[in-house]
Amino acid sequence: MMPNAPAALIAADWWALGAVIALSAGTMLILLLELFPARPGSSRGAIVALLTLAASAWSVFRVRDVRRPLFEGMFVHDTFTVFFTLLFCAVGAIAVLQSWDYVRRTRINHGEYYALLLAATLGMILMAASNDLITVFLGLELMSLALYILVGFRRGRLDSSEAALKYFLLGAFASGFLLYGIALLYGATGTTNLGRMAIFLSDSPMLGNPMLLIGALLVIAGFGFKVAAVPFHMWTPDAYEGAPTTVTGFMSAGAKAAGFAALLRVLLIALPGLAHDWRPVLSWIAILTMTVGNVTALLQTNLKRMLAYSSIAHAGYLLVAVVAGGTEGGAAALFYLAVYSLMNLGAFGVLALLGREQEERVTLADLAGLSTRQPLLALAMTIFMLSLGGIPPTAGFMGKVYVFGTAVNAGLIPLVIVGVLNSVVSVFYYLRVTVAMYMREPQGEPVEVAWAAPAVLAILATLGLTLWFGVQAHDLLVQAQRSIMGLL
Amino acid sequence: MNGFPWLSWLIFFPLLSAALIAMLPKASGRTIRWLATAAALAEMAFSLPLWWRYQPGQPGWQFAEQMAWIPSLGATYHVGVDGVSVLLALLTTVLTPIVVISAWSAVEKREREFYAMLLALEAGMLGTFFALDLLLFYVFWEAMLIPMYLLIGVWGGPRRVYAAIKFFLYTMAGSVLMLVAILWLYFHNQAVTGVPTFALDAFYALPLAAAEQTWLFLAFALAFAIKVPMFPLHTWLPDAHVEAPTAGSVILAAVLLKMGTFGYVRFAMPLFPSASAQFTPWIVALALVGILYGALVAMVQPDLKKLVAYSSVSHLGFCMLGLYALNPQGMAGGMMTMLNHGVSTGALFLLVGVIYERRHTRMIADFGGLWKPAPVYATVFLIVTLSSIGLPGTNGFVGEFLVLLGAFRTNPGWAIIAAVGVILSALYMLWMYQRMFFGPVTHPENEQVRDLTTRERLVFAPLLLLIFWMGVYPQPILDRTQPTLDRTLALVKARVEMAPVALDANARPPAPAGGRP
Amino acid sequence: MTPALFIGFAAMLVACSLMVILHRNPVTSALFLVLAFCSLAGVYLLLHAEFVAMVQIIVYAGAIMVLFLFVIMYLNLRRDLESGVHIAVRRGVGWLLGALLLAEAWVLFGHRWAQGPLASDPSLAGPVGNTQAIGQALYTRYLFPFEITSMLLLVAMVGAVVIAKGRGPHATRRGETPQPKEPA
Amino acid sequence: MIPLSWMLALSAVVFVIGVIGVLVRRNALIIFMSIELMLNAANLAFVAFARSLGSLDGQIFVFFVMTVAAAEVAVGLAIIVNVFRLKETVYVDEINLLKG
Amino acid sequence: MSGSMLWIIPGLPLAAVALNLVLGDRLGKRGTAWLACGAVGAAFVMALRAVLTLAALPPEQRAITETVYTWMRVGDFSANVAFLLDPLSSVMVLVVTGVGFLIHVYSVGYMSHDPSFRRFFLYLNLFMFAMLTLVLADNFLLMFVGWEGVGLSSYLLIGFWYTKPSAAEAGKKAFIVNRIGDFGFLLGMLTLFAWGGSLEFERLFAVAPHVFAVGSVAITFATLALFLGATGKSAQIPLYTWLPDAMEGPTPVSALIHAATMVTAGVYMVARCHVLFQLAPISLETVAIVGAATALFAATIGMAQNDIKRVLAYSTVSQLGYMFFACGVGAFTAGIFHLMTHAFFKALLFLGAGSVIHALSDEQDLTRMGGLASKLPWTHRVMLVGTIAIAGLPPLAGFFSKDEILGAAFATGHYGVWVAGLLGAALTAFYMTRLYVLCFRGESRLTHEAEHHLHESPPVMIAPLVVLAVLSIVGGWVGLPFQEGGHAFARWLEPVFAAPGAEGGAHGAGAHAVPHLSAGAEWGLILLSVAVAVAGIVAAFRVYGRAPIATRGEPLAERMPGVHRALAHKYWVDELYDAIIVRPIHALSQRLWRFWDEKVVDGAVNGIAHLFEGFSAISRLFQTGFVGTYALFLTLGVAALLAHFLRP
Repeated sequence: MMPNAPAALIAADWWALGAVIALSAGTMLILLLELFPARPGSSRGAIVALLTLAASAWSVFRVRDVRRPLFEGMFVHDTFTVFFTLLFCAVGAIAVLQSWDYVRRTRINHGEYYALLLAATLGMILMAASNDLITVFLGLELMSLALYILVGFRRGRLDSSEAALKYFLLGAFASGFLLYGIALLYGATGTTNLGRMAIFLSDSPMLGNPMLLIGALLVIAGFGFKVAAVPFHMWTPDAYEGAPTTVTGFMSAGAKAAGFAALLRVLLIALPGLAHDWRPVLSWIAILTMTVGNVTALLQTNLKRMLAYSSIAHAGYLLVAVVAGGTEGGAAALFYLAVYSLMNLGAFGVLALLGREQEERVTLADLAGLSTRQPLLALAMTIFMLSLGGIPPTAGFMGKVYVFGTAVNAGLIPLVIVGVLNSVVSVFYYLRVTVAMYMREPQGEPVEVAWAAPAVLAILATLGLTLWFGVQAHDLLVQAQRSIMGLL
Repeated sequence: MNGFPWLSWLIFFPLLSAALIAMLPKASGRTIRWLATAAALAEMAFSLPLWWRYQPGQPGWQFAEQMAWIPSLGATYHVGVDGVSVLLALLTTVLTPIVVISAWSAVEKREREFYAMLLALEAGMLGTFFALDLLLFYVFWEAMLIPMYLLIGVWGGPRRVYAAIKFFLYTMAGSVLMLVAILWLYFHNQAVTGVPTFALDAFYALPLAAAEQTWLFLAFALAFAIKVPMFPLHTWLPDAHVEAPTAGSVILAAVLLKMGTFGYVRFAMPLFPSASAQFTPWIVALALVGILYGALVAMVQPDLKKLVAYSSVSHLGFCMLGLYALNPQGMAGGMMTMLNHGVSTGALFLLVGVIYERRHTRMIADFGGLWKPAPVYATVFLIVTLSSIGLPGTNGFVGEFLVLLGAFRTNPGWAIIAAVGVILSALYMLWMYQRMFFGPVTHPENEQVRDLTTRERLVFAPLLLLIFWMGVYPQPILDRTQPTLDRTLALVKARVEMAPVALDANARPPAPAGGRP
Repeated sequence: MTPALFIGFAAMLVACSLMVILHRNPVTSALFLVLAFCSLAGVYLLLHAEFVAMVQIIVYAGAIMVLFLFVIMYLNLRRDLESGVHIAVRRGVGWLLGALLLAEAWVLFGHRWAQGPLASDPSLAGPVGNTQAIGQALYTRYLFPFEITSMLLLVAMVGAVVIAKGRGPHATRRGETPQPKEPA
Repeated sequence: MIPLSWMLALSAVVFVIGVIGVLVRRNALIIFMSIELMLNAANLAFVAFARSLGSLDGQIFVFFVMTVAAAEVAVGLAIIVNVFRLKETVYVDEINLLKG
Repeated sequence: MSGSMLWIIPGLPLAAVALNLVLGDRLGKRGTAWLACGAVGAAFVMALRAVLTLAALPPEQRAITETVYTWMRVGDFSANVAFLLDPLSSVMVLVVTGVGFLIHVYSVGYMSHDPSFRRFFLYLNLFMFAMLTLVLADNFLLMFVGWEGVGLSSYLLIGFWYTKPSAAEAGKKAFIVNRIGDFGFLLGMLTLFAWGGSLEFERLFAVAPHVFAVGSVAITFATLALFLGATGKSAQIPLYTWLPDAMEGPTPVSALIHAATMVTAGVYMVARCHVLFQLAPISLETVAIVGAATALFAATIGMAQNDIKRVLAYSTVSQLGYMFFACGVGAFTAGIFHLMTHAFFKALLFLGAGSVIHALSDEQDLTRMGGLASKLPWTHRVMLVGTIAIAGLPPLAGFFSKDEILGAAFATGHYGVWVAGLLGAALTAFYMTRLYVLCFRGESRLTHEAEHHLHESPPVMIAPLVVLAVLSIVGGWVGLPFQEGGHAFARWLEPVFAAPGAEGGAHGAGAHAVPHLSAGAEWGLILLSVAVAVAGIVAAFRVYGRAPIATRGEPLAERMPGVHRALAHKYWVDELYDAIIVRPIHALSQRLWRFWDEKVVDGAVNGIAHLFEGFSAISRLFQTGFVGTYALFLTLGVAALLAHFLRP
């Protein structure tokens, strides 16, 4: 086939590409600014990053309703993309706000930090927006590389570097599988474009083609690694624990969301035909993921690690929604992703505030008696924990209701029962945090709180939204439904 | 009937005042106490219309309010009361101020949070009673756990953390399955009627196959049975009661446990009539076991609070028995027993709290001969004790008798077994009373025990009043519950034919007085 | 004669790959990897993918492996001393697992093999792999991903610098000692 | 003419060898090399498919993969070097500060 | 008919209670005394007035019902707070208020030195309220209120001196045993309602013959259950054990509650339900047999007690037995008759004993008394009257009633019961004489300081004694035998006991159930019973009259030690109950709590928690921190996924 000339871009397309362009430009700008020495405490990187994120969000939001497949579907602008672009921009912005003071405190206040943050965001957006395995792969790699570095950003610290090493080695290993899977899919269908793949599969008699199946499985495994699904989850606790707290928050929310975005695109656009093949597989993975995540979290004393396992468990809940499939399942997944990102970022935001200078105070013991000295911070943390545990009136509850509801509707009762029982188990360790804060007296010198306006702003934002979506979830629900509609 | 949204106001006023108190800048304990008391009393005042303006005659929802909540799910903010919930709500609003006042001297640390929690808890409980939308109901039902959890965990006794977490997890473990059932109902209803809604009325009208009912019923019943608590799901109760601060124990016993029985009346029975009919023998069996078991175990408790806790197990067994007698007397009796238990056991916990404040022990063995130093206290305690063992003339009797009457008409055997519980209750209560108040003063510390203070007398006066009023002239209460219970009964009976029930256990010659309806 | 060539390259590829993972000395391993890449390039040629073959040689064998060797030298790693029970166990498990994977692949592909687009006789495929076509495609259809790769490389560059640059102003004289980890 | 199956078999074998390498070696660098082997196996598959499909996309993909690989190597080696600086080792089973 | 204002009769004592509570110590001893006695006295007057109104009516309509308000109404069930005055309840209400009043007056003197004088009268009035509610109730439920109310007040009064552990224990025992009885009462009520559809006496008795087949299971169960209640309240086998212990209470209490009024409630209830009992022959038989057995059994125990009050207590149990077997043989009139006379003389005896104890500064042991006749002349005289009266010598009250009962037993052919009754009569005469002799005859065996304080009781105590003595003498004359159509008392009660029987048909119930004997036979019986009584008295004199016990111990113990030990230990019944009921229940409860509840049930709950922690610990082991392990699991996962498709 002869390469045909690309269709010219109309104005809307430029707005649609605005995020990509802005983020790339922002990254480079920050790097360029690094050439000019700044005073140690400067936060120009943060400012530029914030502006970039705002700009990209705004430009995409302007054309939120148009649907444009660009570059032959290598970048598709639809409601789905818009939803995730906005989500990622929000996540990025919150992460920037949290980092603002944290990076100063921990002496990693280089412009590169923010540059990489933006690059990672760009990668996420690509994963969500691309309708072609090539760009999915590139976006994934872009995000991953940036994250590898961010995880190891406190290079003076062994735990940070070790985390980076593990994350990198396993990440590369996993992307090897992913790549091979893509290769097989390509071989089986003759294309890497999801849309064409679907078309091909829709009228091809041999869905049972082993290459197809293996390819699909390897791809699932590859994304499973990114979203930290059992048994591809084992990097998560170590990476989360070693990474700078703000980075942990960012990746726990963003990377997972991006992974699910890509997974949804692949499964719902390209491979709906194989549904009866990947449904059971995913159900088992979901059950394993929920159970292993929650059970392993029970005994954790380091909050970052505990939240890592909890994020694994939440991946499990999300997989339930994916298994439920269809618009409902997709919408539920989107809704839950948004909610999850908010509350998780919030929790990490609180953790990022704890401790003086370089020190990290993120164990249960460190939180002891927090409620007496910092009642409001403790209250915020409590609400995030309850939300993660799915207790009303918080967003987490609504998310669970919606996810499990769609699953019930899809007739996945056993899966749902496992899920709700898991959420009971999870409540145990979330409560342990409140126990520490409210019912224990601190041993040793009590933890200090490094108050900083931006971080507080971030916490307030996440807190407000967590509560608001818990009380009034309607708007977000509608958005999620509209977004998934754009996909199908 | 009246424009003003009483119920919403009742739900949100305590919430607001809780927020206010919590946000209060470092204020002295005095001001906080007074504020909390004022709020609670105001709340009680606001709740009075529920008594006056309620039309006893009609069974349907009253004071109903409805507005959109989550249109995309069809969930609405729909509240209202019927004869059952209105009384439980009043019980709540009446007890809260009492509890607040009683806590004045009991709570030293972090008073702001304490009173805020109490008021928030009140809001949660009222919401649970008022909600007519299952999602809304569930939200309140779960949200309620948080303040209670903190009350136990922060202001509780030595093993408070264990007790608090146990309470939370145990209750939640039961409720999540109910959530699944609710969701299933929701989608089933949507499939049948095409209307997405969580409205209770819609589900009442929803026809369900027997098999479906069985599972749904089990899910609901488990949640409520844990809350009641029914044997053998009761073990969270003693721990929670023993560790909770007095105020917590009172609310827990007086209102939270009623959530379970209320759930049966409001949801489990009318929603899944044939299933509940089918499971009647099991539930009654558990109720009977609970009655005897609770009584027997209570008898040997060395700790006052534990004793009262186990007696609760026994009393709530009576409630369940009455409800599942599935006839007017039984259900009315169950309802009365709920209220009685609320008043009497609440008072008992308050009394235990009083003596605990003075002596910092709850061990019966540490007391004895208390009548001499504290005659008033002893008298109040005696009256409450008598009401809790169901002496005629006190509230306890009315409930117990009606329960037994109803049970007997359904199946005499049940009533006979349950009546044994009546003997046992006298046994353990009076034994406890004797060991505490009679005989010589064995411990010198008890010589100087202070008698009830004026504040405490004010706390107990209304309770004693209720005890006698409900015992001597319960008709107004019965008149209010009657139509609602009849409707529930009708809903249950409507499709009971689908499954055999023990209703006709005693085939008796037609009584001239007409017998059962 | 192509099959003969193929078999030759394939055998060499497999052998070298095995040596990579078998040989004790990292340097040797690295060199074997270079060989492997070269033989792979040979296979590419057999598949009429000249451009890819060239790039394979230049980028992989040329750039990447040099980097590897450089690092190995820089860290002057002497030969691995891999022994001990758990190593052995891990070896066994590793190999078994590998075998398992192969077996599974074999079983899966064993039956109903050639299907879908692959049914078309490869020999009929038009002459692909001329560099010009690839170039055109890259700058037209694949323009977008191509641009993305630029970001990718930028990030990699920056990252490498950030992580590996000599003790920077901030990184130095700070507690190298790893934070004592809380007992889990 | 070489049947596609041979090619795929070859790529599968190389891929698995890479996997095994990752599993059995403890030297981070060698593990990394094994990963490179896996990527190359994938590339082989791509090219083979491209050949049999008579389409360019496969080879293009390979081109991108190589770019990615290069980037990965840069970052990866940097990380490894950094770890070596701190811990004086590249043996992954001497690096388990984070666990449990 | 509300003109009679029945509600005020129980209302007055209740008002007194309220006032007493409200005013508290502000009204001193004197005020308290006036309040309490005044209230009861007024109640007596009101009762008298009401009874006169009743008497004015023609016999057929002698029933005044008065509904105060609806207590509870649920579905087809409804119970009112309503009072009923008919000849039966009129007898009771007069006895209760009358005797009660006297005892109140007496107590003023008796308790004058007690610090908690006020509390005492508080309880006493509370009791009067409950008792009057019991006798005036027009339905079972209200009766049950009184029924448990008297139980409560007796609990309080027995445990009046609460610092004495024995007193508190006795109080509890009384309440619990009564509760067991109430259990029966409750079941009886439930059964009656389930079948009869109402708890109102009139309606229920009206429908009873129609809904219950004679001797049907339902009615038999109901009546037996009710009778269980009666045995509890009236201290019959098997539930009599609480009464002797109840003597821990102040003596007036024993007189009022445990002799004259409360304990007769059971008899009253049975009589009240005679319609039902007549529908259940088996139950009637049971009543008769249990009554007779108790009469004899208690009498024997009475012979060997040394505590003056315990002797009287057992005699009470025994006398109640007589009343029951009167009812059992269908002679309800006789039962009520004996109830009344017994109220007189037993109250007299108790109060007399009280006066003795009072005089001896709380000495109750007969072996440390003697020769008091001269020191306490009035007390001695009235006690003598009482003794004769209970021993059953004409023309004192006890004679007529007891004789009528025995006659009825004989006439209805219950010969076994009759013999037992006769024997019991002899024993009664014996132990009462023993008591009299040991107390008043012979030489003094008092301790010195007792001698020193010895004094006759004040007039406020003597006066009631005298009144009661007179009543014990003349009280029986309302029931002189040999009159056509029954004696005055019987005629008075006739509307109650005859009316339903007339229509009830089945059993030709009512007082007429007792066939009339020939005059000769009746004379014979009279002579026999008198002879028996005399024999008992003589025997007692022969045994105890002669030598002082101080020198040579209890004669009975010497003659037949085995028997004596058995009697002195009350046949070890308490020990038996303790062994087969109390202890097992306690052990069971302990086991339930310690093992079942804590280990099994709660163990399961915590077990689950620990199980999960175990899982957690295990799954953490996999998180080794080695990249190798992680990669391994990752690959394993992939392998597993592939394996998933290996199935053909």
